[in-house]
Amino acid sequence: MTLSIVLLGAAALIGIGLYGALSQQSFVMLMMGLELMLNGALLAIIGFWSLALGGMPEGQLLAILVMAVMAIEMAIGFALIVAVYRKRQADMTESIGTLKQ
Amino acid sequence: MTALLALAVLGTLALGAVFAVAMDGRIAQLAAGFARQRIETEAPDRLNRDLAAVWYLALAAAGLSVVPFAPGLALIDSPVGIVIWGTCEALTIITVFLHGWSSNAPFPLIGAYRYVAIGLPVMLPSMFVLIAAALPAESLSLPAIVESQRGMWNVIRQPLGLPLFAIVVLTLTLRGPMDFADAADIATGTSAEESGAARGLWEIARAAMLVSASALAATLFLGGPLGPVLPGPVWLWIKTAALMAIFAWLGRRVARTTPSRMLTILWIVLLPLSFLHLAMAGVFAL
Amino acid sequence: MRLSRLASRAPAPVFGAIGPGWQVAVERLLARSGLRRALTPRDAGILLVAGDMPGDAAEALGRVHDQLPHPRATLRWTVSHETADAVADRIVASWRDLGAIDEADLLPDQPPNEWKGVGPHGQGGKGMMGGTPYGRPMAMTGEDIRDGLQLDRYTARIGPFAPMLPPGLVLEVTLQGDVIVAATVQHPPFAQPVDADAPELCAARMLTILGLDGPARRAIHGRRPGGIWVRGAVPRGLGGIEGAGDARDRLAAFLGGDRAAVTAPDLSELLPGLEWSEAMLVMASLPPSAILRAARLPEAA
Amino acid sequence: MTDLLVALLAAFAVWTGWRVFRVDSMVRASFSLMLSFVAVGGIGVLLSAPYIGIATVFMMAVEMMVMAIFMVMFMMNPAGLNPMSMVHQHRISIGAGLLAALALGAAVLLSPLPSNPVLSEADVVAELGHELLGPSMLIFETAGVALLATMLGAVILSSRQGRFGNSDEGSRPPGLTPEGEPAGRKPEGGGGHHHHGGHG
Repeated sequence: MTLSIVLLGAAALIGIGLYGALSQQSFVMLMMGLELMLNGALLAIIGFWSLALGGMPEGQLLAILVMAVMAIEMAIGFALIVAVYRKRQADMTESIGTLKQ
Repeated sequence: MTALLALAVLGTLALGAVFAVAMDGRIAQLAAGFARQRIETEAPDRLNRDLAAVWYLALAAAGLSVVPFAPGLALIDSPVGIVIWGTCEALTIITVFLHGWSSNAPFPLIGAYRYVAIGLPVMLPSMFVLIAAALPAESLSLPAIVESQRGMWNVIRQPLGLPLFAIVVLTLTLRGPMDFADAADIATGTSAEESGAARGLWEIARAAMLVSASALAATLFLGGPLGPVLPGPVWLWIKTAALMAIFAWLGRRVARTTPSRMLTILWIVLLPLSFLHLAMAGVFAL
Repeated sequence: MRLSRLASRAPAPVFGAIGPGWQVAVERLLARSGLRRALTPRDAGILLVAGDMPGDAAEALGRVHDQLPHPRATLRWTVSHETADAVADRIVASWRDLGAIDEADLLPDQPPNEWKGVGPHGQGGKGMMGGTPYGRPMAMTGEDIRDGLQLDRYTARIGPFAPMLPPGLVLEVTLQGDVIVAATVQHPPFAQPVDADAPELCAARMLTILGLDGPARRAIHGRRPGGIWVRGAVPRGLGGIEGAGDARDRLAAFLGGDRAAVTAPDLSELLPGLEWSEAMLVMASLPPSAILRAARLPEAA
Repeated sequence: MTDLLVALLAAFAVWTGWRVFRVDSMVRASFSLMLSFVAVGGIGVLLSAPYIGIATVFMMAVEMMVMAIFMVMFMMNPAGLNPMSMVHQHRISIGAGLLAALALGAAVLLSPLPSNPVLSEADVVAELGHELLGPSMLIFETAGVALLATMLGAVILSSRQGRFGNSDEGSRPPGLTPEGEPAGRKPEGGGGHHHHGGHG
């Protein structure tokens, strides 16, 4: 029962995150969508680890890895935004139709 | 027992805050503030403006609730107590940012940005200091850290810990050399548009955070409730009050440099120093 | 009622609006015990108007007055034969009895523009950015002198009663984040007596910016200010001026009791490129007479 | 009791997640996302994963603070004084989001879920530590190296200083002969400032 609730919440978070990642024009908002999807994944991992895997230590490891992925995504994402903005003063997806220099 | 501990946390916070305000000689000033009007700014972020001080106070309470008042007795006896405190630190930075952001005025906003720029790098030494204190105990739980200091206090075997943590405390409580949020050159920064009770509440929250952070410093470095003859809570109170007095004195006496220079100092000097501290603590623990 | 009795014992929070020739008197007055210098009008209960305000400062004075929270009182100190003791007594008496005095607003409490949008989204500009939404100009991107990221510039007029600037000085500054990218003097500071350059007062101004209120007070009273890492906190090379060293040298001179003879350059050359706090430290490190001469440079040219 | 709390926190996480894309103020958007993570962290604590839960809150607090700063830096109208809606392919996105949520939800409801809860007396924090520095040390260390590479990459990408001068001025290498053509590939259209690209 608890597991179903947790997983339904995770499904909704992933759905909202997907919507955000696809619909937002601004890079920063787009990254928020990605973060939200990872949030859903994290919730699902915690749920499975705690309620279906009997507390397998690897489950917690996976959650830690998801957090590392989030940190990497943020850092590289913002660095790319700064680099693109510096080059073209653009902070929206439409403004970079091409990645040529 | 839980009710008693909750009462101890709240009582310590309240009495400690009064002590902190009294050390600054501002009790009457605070009382005067509460009688005055609170001014609204134009188009504020009202929710955050109203709640920033409350969150600050709540974070101080949450931080204090992981501190053991007697050996093995904490309100939140979590196996990851020290991580909870770290979380309170991070959320404090957000709270101060929101305090400056929400009044929708230039000086508070500058204060808010400055504080974030200083506060996030301060997090790094803070984390190393916290981890170093957890090393001899081989546990992230604060009662275990207290137990590990029965033979020798951490302040002796980790001499850099308390000075580094003092910087964290001054940052969290917006005091003296680390008060980049409410500085004089930006007309008291994040508080520049606050008047009346809201300003008073912010003062109280700062004082409460000083209690909380000093109690944590006492637990991490001075053995918390450990001590002869007197009961545990009394020792904790004595040590907390002593540290509060030291931090308040430093806040009044040490000059505040410019934010960019402090940023350089934080990254170039304090971060490597805290690495060294952690490495030394690790070698000692082995 | 106990609370109000406790409150009346608090030092009276005074925001000083300083007119021509009164800087020394007010700075010495507000360092007395029983009075407290408020760094923002929001924190003050008493507005002290010292000296005869020129006509062009009247509107700004009205705005400062209206920024004080209720209850509030205005005291004028315009005759030089009234001693500081007498004024201090008047301030404390008004502070004790503030509830009975409370003053109404001087200016109409209306926003400069109506909160009503123009464009399709309620904004004033093109698309979703820029323009003047609700009549408030939005910050727009512009050249950045420090890191080349063309981010928003914010222009504001600061003065004439800003507590961190010399009284009377109105600066129009353009900020990018914390960095001043342009500064122009809109109004030079009020002329002050030679005493305003006294080293202990100059030192106190710098100590206040350095966050050392207690030492600043002690410096004004002519005592040793104390404080840890005072000179070291001022970065080397900040606000360096030919023949007058940098801000740290000048602070050392002030603390040593020497008057610094400074010929400051035009403020619109001195300030850009500095962060706001650095700029305020540099301003505090200049004696008021030097700032006045520097502010009058563009007029003379 | 735990069920109810978990359900409330999950609902809060979803609601704040949704608010991220509905509020006009960028700062509120970032901190709604943070609240969503805080709720997930709370669920972690309730489901006996205290370290993961609290660490999530800690990490996300710092991350969202940085996010908020970037939001204010790069977004027009960060305080939400203008209504904000910057979307493209809106219908498709709504469809895709709904489809994903419904498909995952259906999968949850239709598949038999195993039930093997973590033992209440297990010392999960110590287990995690032993796992990280024991059997899975290689994975953990790889994550550490990846983070280090990220730090270097982020600094290089966002730095203004290129190898041969400022990156926004082209950063072209010097010629092989004095005053000669720059070595290497020639950028099309040259370096220098492009004009303001967009902001719809």
